[in-house]
Amino acid sequence: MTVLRVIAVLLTGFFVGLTLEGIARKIMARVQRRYGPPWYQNFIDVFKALSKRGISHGWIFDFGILMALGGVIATLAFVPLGDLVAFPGLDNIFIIVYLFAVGALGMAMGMVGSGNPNASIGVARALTQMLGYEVPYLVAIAGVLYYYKTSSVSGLMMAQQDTWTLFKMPIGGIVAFISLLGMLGKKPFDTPIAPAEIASGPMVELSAKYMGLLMLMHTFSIFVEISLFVDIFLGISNYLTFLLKFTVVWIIATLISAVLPRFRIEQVVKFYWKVPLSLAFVQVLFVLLGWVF
Amino acid sequence: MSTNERSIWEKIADQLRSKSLWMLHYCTGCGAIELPPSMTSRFDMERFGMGPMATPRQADILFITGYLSAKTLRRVIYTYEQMPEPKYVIGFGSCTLNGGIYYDSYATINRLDYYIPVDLYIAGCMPRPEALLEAFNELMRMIRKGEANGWKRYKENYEWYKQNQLRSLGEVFIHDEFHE
Amino acid sequence: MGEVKLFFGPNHPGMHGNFSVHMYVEGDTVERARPLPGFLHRGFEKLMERRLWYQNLALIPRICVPEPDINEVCYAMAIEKIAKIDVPERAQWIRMIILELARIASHMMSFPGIGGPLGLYTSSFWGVADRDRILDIFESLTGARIYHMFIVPGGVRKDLTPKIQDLIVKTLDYIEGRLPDYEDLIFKNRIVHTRLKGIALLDRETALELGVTGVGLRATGVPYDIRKVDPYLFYDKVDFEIPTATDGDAYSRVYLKYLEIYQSIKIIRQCLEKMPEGKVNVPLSEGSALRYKVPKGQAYVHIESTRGEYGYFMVSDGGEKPYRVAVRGASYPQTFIGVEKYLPGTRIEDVPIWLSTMDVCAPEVDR
Amino acid sequence: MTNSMNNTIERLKSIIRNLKVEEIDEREVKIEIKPEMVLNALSLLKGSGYSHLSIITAVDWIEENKFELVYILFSWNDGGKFIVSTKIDRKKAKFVTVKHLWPIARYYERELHEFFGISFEGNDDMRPLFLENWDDLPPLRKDFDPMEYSKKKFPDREYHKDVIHEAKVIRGDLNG
Repeated sequence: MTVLRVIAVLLTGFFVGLTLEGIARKIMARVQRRYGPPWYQNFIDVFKALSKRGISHGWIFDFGILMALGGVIATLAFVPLGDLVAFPGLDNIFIIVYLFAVGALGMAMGMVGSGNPNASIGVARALTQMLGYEVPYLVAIAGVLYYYKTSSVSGLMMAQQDTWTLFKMPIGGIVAFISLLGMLGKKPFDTPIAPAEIASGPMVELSAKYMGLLMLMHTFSIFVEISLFVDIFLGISNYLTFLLKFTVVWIIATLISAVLPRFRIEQVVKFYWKVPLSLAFVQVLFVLLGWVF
Repeated sequence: MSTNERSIWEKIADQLRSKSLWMLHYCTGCGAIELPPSMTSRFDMERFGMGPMATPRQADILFITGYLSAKTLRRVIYTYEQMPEPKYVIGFGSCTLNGGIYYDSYATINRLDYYIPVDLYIAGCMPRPEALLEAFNELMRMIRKGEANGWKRYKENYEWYKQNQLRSLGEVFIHDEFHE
Repeated sequence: MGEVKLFFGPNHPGMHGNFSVHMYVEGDTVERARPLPGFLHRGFEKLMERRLWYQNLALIPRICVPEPDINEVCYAMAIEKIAKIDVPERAQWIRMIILELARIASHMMSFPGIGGPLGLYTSSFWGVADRDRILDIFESLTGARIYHMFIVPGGVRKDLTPKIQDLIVKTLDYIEGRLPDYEDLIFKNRIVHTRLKGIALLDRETALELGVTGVGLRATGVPYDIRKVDPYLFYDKVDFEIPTATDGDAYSRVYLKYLEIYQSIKIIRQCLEKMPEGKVNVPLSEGSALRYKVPKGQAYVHIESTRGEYGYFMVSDGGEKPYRVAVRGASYPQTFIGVEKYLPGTRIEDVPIWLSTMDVCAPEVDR
Repeated sequence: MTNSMNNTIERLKSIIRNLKVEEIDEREVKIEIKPEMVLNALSLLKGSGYSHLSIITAVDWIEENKFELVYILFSWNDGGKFIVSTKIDRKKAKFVTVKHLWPIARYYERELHEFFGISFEGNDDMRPLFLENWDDLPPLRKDFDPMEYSKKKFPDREYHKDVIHEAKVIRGDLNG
């Protein structure tokens, strides 16, 4: 049964993730007043990339990419999708955050292993940006954890019987959403992969099937990040309402990113540590004082 | 020709490849001015699944926009050799075809397929975005039919291509592009 | 972390055109930078010496890609100056209309194009699509989208029909209506301010010393525009202003381009109003135009392009072909001395902004 | 000629004897001077407001066996243009640099060295700028034939049939 559930979670991540990425491209296209690619474009892209002969840059490179993909897939298996929980009782937020770091580290390792200076700069930026968004995010989440007195993600979801956490702690919700934009690498926080500056940064040396694997990893990590946000802040949901909420969050993030340019890397960190971090502390203070709606 | 025989897997892969062509974002000549209109809102290349890519590693098409000076040709060859297979080349404009208006220039080449294999040429100076999209459709058809085999030709006739490249560019021992 | 060599171009998405900057980067800051031109060198000046006066008409627009008409005007004006040809008045007005339309087309690509380096792709997508409307005017007027070959020595090839005048008026209305959208998208965006303000600074003394012209110079507070200082065509008969800014940074340069579009629209409207009826070209020679000979002489003609002073120095020895034509690319000073001296100290993130707001334009530098 | 241009020419005449002045246009004057006086004239012009260096270029007068160096100066105050020209020997193509007056002159001179083979004393930076691995005469000299070079180095497409002839027949230039 667990195996089936894990497969269900992974398939959801794969199909919904890629479809929504295609839909995001379509939405971007409509904002830019054009027709846009078909919604299934990303499936074709991934399979095409996997069908090509790639160029490896040594075993660190190969291993890094496998580690990134494996880490993210492992993370995804622990994330509850509404009432679909692969490992009931094990969906602890700390496990998820910890496993998620494995994927990020694998990515960093592989990309630096390619030896391209642009990739090194991109990875340095990605890690710096992580430092930026993780701190306010974790502070905001800490407030939530303290309030509900549980660290299980489905426990956090089930605790929102009366109102959503987003309405109980609006400031924390906003902070988490801003951090979410950073995690997704959406503008204005797509500094690590800025094509015009460092030629798409970490991905610069990725060819063919490595690119395909990275696209899959990207899709899965987007799925993990948004799922966590939906689970923790957007109330109880079953599988279908979960996907609905997921779509709404994703579309809002896409629309925001369509009209914003990107920050410089030091501006990213400055921004995160100034506005969202202080707001997150305000939220924690409110929680400690018991001012929760 | 034996190169044209494809396994069933290759046939499926070619279908996918034709629907998702990533183009290297490298503007080698003045044809680059018609690329933005065809990429952006009016002609919208992305609806065919095409898009510009930042690095040669991820690109499927090398798009030679217009004349190539000898100095650019060297970079184009480097770039072409970095691209993963299968890869396709489109020559855009008369100047890649036969030198065009620069037939007697001392700095530009006259014939692109002498140095790297070209799958498709677009004639004209400057070809319109419609011509460009038509060429992409044609390339997609060729890929589906398994006719776009330039990259195989390059591997088979590597000696010939290399010899031509050396003839026009000369042996290079430049370590630094600034001759420092 | 030691110095890292970073190639910025020729194959780089942040690079406009085929140009290369070789940077030594320490941390995130550029320590040394060297321009590497020549990827677009075609030897125009030599090719022109090999072609007849009229054959060259097909060659010259290809020197500058975003705004080819300036070449045609320069070439025609230089021949007219040497041969002392009086051009019909209507032709001069039509030339002005063409020049200003080309200016709008170029600005429509370059000021929303700042979205490219910034990551605000929506603006660059809109800009190129709106620019296409101007190309449509050119297409219905001359039959070509990019290289028009419309302005010939002695006038222009064809008259502006009332239908095309209507089309111009309609397109101008459309573009004027669209411009506030760009203002909302770009200039009211606080992230754009943080990215552009104070970046790529150029002060007035440096700009004048280097010979920077055009928007780069006007952004430092001096209203120097060749259309006003050394009027050509009928620019002294129309009423327009020279927008200036005082900061000399990337933001003011982008904003000035935006303001200049309004001025160009204003000029075109006045031209359409003031244009007299009459002939649009004078025949230069008896018989075949290909056998036309320009008398012996020399002249330097310069006009204000979108990037600054664009000039032709022409020498004729009385033969069938030009003896020597030298082209002054408008962005020559920025591209060389600017990149070498003023790019160091910039962060990598700002290098594409520096290059695109300084209007580093490879084709006219390489020729 | 504008007033300030007249004044400037008067001042030039005071330091340079037998100055050849040719008025091309209302705001454009060409002056021809001896090579040794060029630096003086240029600094005087720069001091009198003609401080914008538009271009430095050269003309190859192969029949006279001379290179004509051309400096075009422009004034932002009155829109006057001075074309300062001087002729140097083609065989010993050497001149002095003006890079201390205008920094950008360094690159114009480098370009002239590459395209004409003129070297400039005081400007040591004479590496090739536009061309790579150049192995012939400087290309903008009149005795260099680009067609020949192109034929030698960049082979043409070989057509199976004479398409240009056919095109001429179609167009009606020739009777097929």
